[in-house]
Amino acid sequence: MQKFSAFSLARQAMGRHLGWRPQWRSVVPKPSYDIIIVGGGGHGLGAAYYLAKQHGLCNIAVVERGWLAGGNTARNTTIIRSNYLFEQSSSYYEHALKLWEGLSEELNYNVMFSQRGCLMVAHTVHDVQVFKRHVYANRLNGIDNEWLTPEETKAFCPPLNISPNIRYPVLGAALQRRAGTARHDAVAWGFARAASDLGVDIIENCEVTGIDRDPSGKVTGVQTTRGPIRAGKIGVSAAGHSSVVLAMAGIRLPLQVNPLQALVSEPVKPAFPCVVMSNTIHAYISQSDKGEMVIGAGTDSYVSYTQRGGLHIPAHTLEAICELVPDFRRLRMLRSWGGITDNTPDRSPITAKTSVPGLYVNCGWGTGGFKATPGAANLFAWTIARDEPHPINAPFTIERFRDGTLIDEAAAAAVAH
Amino acid sequence: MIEIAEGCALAGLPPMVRLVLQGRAAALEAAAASLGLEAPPPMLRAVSGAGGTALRLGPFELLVLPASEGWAGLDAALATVPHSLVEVSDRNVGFVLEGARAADILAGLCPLDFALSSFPVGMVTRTLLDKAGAMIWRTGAQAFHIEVWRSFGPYVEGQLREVARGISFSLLAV
Amino acid sequence: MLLIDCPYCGPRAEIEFAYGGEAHIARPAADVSEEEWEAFLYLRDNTKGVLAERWRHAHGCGRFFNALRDTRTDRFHAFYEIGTPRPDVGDAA
Amino acid sequence: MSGAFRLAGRGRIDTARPVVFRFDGRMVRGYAGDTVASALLAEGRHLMGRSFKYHRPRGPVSAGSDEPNALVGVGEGGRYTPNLRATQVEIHDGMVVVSQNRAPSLRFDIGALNTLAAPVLPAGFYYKTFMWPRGFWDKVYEPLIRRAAGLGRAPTAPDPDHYALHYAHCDVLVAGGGPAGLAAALAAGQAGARVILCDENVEFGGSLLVDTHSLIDGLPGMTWVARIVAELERLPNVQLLTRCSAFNYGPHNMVALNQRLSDHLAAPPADMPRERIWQVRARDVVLAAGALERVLVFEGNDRPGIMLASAARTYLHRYGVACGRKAVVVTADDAAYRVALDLAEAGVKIAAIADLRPTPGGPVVEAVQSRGIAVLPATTIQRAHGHLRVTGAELAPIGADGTVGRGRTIACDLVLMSGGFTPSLHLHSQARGALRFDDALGVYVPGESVERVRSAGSCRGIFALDEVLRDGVVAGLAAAGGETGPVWTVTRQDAPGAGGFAGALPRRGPGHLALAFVDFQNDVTAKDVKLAVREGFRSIEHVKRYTTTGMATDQGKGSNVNALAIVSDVLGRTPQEVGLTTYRPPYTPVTFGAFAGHARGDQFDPLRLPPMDAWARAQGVVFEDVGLWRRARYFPRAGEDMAAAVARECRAVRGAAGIFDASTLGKIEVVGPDAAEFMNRFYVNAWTKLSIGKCRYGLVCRDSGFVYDDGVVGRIATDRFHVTTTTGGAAGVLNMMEDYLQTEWPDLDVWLTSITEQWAVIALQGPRARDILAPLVDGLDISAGAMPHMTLREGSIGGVPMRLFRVSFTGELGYEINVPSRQAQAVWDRVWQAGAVFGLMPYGTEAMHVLRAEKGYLIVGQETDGTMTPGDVGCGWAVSKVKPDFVGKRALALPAMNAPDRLQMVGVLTDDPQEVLEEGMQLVTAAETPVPASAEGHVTSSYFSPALGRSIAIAMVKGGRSRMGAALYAPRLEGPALKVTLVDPVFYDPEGARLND
Repeated sequence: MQKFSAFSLARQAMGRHLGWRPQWRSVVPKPSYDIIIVGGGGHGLGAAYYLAKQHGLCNIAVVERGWLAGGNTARNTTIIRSNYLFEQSSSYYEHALKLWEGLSEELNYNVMFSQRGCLMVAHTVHDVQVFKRHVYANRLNGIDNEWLTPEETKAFCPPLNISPNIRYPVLGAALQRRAGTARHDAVAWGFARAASDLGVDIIENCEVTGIDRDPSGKVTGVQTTRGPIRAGKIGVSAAGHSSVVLAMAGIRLPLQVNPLQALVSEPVKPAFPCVVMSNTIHAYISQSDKGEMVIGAGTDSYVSYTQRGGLHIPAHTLEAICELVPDFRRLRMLRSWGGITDNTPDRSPITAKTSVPGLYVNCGWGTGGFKATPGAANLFAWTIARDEPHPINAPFTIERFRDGTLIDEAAAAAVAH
Repeated sequence: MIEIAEGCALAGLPPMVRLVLQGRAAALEAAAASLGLEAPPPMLRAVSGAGGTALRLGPFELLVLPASEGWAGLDAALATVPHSLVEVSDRNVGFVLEGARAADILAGLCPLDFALSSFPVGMVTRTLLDKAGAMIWRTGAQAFHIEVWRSFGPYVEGQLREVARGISFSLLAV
Repeated sequence: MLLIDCPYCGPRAEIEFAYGGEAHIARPAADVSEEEWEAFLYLRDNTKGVLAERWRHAHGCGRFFNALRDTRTDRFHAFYEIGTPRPDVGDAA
Repeated sequence: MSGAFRLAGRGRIDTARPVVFRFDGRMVRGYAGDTVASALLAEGRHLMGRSFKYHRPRGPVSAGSDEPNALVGVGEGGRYTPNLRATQVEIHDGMVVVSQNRAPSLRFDIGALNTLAAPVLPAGFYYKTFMWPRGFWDKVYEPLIRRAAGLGRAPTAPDPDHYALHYAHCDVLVAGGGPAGLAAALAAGQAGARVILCDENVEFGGSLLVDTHSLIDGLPGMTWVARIVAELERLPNVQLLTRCSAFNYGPHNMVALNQRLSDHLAAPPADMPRERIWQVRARDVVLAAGALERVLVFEGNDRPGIMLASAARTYLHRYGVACGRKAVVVTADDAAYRVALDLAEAGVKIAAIADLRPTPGGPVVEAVQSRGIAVLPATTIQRAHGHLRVTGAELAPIGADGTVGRGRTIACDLVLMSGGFTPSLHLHSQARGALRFDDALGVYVPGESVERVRSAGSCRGIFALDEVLRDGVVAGLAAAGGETGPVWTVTRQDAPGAGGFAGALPRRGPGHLALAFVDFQNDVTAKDVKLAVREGFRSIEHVKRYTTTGMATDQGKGSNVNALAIVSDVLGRTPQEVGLTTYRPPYTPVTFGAFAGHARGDQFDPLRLPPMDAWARAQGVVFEDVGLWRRARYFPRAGEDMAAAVARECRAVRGAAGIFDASTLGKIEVVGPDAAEFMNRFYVNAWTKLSIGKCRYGLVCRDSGFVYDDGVVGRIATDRFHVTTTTGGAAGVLNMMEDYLQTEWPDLDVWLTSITEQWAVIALQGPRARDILAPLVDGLDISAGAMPHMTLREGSIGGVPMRLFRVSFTGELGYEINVPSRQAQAVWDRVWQAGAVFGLMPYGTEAMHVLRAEKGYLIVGQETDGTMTPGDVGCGWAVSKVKPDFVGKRALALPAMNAPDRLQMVGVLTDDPQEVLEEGMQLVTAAETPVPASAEGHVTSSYFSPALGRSIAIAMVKGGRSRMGAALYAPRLEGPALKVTLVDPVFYDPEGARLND
């Protein structure tokens, strides 16, 4: 692997940058692999990397129907945090956050993980109760999270409007200082480059059309638009297309896909120092390295694979942004887009074995998959390599919907009185 | 009436008796008869008879505005038919919006097509006025009877005024 | 914003409606197996293609109804009342 | 005439109306109708901005919304707006304009040093460095990168303007008011369709605004436009919108337009919205978006003074501005020849026309040659000279084998380039229309779409004016369902340009140090694109992301096709194989505030006020938001803080009586012969045996088995129940009831009506409640014997109809007086007056919470979090064991739902009675618990109880009910953990004697 550094950049500059080689090998699929990962997003590429790096399993292919990281990896708002309420969730996301903290060095690829801090703003007495519970629960779990008064909130993020006379005044905020953002593409490319270097074959424009199984039911390979490929194990990390792929093995999942939209403003000079989330008024905002305000909108209500939704959804988000940060009212939407989120009924993911031997699935990340990327990849690799889950992802089974052991983060934040 | 835009006035409606009648066809027919109507109004239409006005808001639902304070006659007419009759006189507050720009103002808050050909006089429906559920009943080419739940009244009035404020600054001919 | 043709009120903007998820999922009796209960409550086809789904005209007539929509294009192919069978529209895109 | 480069008698500006504005502090004179760019160009000034990465000096390359370079900040204070295109900003008196992304000044920008470092800053350099030493990224590198990035500064004051929204409906929406759009709109309008025609420009006409050559029906272009616009204005079924961009094509033909109303006015009327978003639902859409001229990619192509040929033509004919004195034209298309002729006729010297094509020919070429202008076939531009302004162009011959020979430099102050025209496919692509590569034209054109949309004119690759007009009519008729449309005759039109060029121009030598820009604003060069491909980024989407080409504020309008051509060239694949990146809305940037529209300030969300809100406000109440409702939280007296006020309110309720506005509770009337059966199926409780006039606490689960809502239910009649829900759960419960009723149990004869706002609820609670109320109710015996706890009576109070519930959420003797909302305040006043002698006090939600916690009553949403069963919260008793089914029954039978270590609701007492736990605190087994640790449970409610004179708390604890008396610890954020003891959650009057008093 060509080492990336300021030195190598300078040396290549003298060679007019003609010496750079492809960051990952372009390959023709082999007839057979030990493991096939379906889905070349951050999670899938990362799983391949960790299988090779930590489990010594290098005879692996990652197959991707389009271009690498062209799905939700390319379409999210890059927020990274681990301050989830339930211990199972926060352990999972904290596992990811710790990996994020060393990822650039690990991959020799600057993923621009920026620990700018994430404020979860409270607007009601109920919000305060819920977020304080988060603070206490996270602290017990060894995860940083602290409570800020409105004035402290304003000091941490000066553009916020904390006037007590607005429709939803800011009553305080929970702050996770280690939270932040990263460059989404870089994560996937970094994993792809490092995995490729360890011998993983990365195959783009290769859509899985069938899953082959032997008479005992065990998987034996996949059919693809580039021909059949044999494999002893198949790990599906296909995000919005998880249901489609798993259906090929006769498995129905507790999933519903919804469009999720996001947008950026035109770039401006640094004006917003952290990530701010408001669940009550549905606003999520941070500023990218380029200077764009990156804003997450809500999900459209219906099942759709179109990667677009209604304009009223981002419009509603911008109403909230304009109230929370009134100085930004004259900023302009530059670009908006939609992704396909795969949502479970309890809004927690599945990283698990399936009922089909040799078939594993990592899905159901809904609107929160990016932050988990290295953690999910790492634990999915463990699950595939050992044919059993790591203790951290052990609760995130498919079976929890049968036995009722849900991990319901969404309901935990619900409002009622 | 308060003029909220040039040629457009808004006023709150006085209290009135409002009844929600729900039931299958027989109940709606019995109610219609007691109001002096030949039949229940078709979907999304309001029809008045001697006993009051029936507004067909759903396939199994009428909003009844009796002509008089009491509704014993209606009760009696429905006695043998399964139904639900519930008084909601105070649940709603009503507005009347009138004038050349009335439809344009509503179109600032509501995704319905208020062209007379699409939303004729006598049509009534529940819909949204921005973030508030509302019932809109066209009582004239340039007149609308609007109802919202009581607590949404100030909000809806505020939104109508806000839209009216800017409505004259462009042509909205179509 | 989708345009949804309520069988009772005609075409209306999506914001008047509440989504109701996949249609034709019958609620089983309380003595079914855990597997059947899980299937009813949580497992979904999540169809990429023509999906039968439920909508409620929440800010309109209030009625639930079914629709066939192609989730690849968001194009609707049919609207029909609850309790009536799914119309056959093939796998039209 | 002001401006040395202004040409008298030309342009569509109003020279009778001079306008003065400021640019970077300096006064600039222009005329009404000028843009910032045209006014500055009239002064001979091209330098207007700095690029994103290298801070290169830049001038306008276009004259419209596709401008990547000339971005400026406009306005002051709350009206300051960054990143506006100088080519679109209409000037008015007093306007303040500043250049961006430069320090200290536009002419001398220290950031331009980045250009020197360009060799080590290729595409994606930041992925490869800034990783050492670890920790420097956050603190050193990233802040530096961020400061260098961004364009204009962000606004720092709230925007005083307001914005509007309008929903519109039409048969035919025509997007684009050039010749094709005008023709389509007229054809559709005359066919009787409801038509909306919009155009982003100040006036209709499109390319005809600058075409002074062609004649339509013998009329010059603009005369024809005026005639057509007048005809359209006469049609009552046609809506015309200028300064209005179609920017978003949503599902089912919902197209959003952004209309700019006030920015061009020096003193707009106070009530005029700045912008209005039109949400147009169109049965059919005609896209007449036109085509954009392509830039050419050569060394130094970004120097100020280098622009699109069509832009120079626009500045000449719309603004009467010559963009230079001496121009060199570089083209691969015939259109630039007409521009050269127009400029020459206006007195601009055309030094040479370099044509990339080997054998340019045709009437317009001959016309140029006959004017004595040098036409150099098979000639490229090797590089442009100059720094803050182009000073010369090195033109070089292209040999038959494609190699470039030695060239010569021609001095000039203007270089015009034309790579041919790219159809604007943005809206078609947003409509999920397929794109098809047209080999003959060398560009993508629209294919099929699932929407009812058709393109007309140059946006689908039709360029000859007569064909464009015919195409517009055909599209308009097809959209409107019309049969015959207008016919026009075009004379003197130029033949559509043949040729065109995409990609990097041929050059002599490798040009390793040459900077030839593909994406101007983001400083992406041809080399960057090639580097990306070399590094394995073979998908066009990867190239876009790795190099950031096409991601600037012009969204690649000028750059995408060139990037595509370079990638296709390097990979040896056809453009069709490479494909295009996705077009993402909006077409041009749209103001956040415009999306927010009317939802602003107090009107952002409905504020629902309960019936006694005004009374409470007069008492100096402190409110809290609960959902959309504003509720009274507590009523402080002078000098009281919340704790003191709440303690006083609680003591009043326990000692005398309190009055509380409980109207926000959800209420549903369940009526019909099958009402009881419905209740049985929906609630976990049994209802059949509840007799008329009795009440029962009801609990709702979802079919997942988890508690969803609760409330008291009263039976008014055999077939009529008065159901209450929580405030926040009202809408959800009704929706869930309708869901089961309509889709699972449609056979039941029962109907649901929301009566939340029909009935106001006055809660009167406390030992003196009956004493206060008894004299007020009309002929109703409310004595303990006649009306015991959990009963209801219909009657009247002072003549006002009433449903009186004897229920209690405080543990005291209590009533909830339901009266019609409109008369609630009058009833409240009577109760208030009657209560004065008994010490009646108003109380708010905070005291209500304390009082109910003293009694161990749960609040759904506080004790429960969506994962609690009835048993978990101590309500297992409510769940019917005999009903064959109810919502939640099957799930409640799952083993996990009955596990002994589930979280269970318990009471918690601190060792120190004065110590009040914080809600949300976690509970653990040891005083010193190293993290990370698992919790045994958590505190859900915690208060100081005035009745008990000590703190109390409710918690959810694993297996809590079997751990009564056990000690646990609540770790604090600072300091040692607090020891607590688990107790029964009913702290006060456990026998319920006071309730039944």
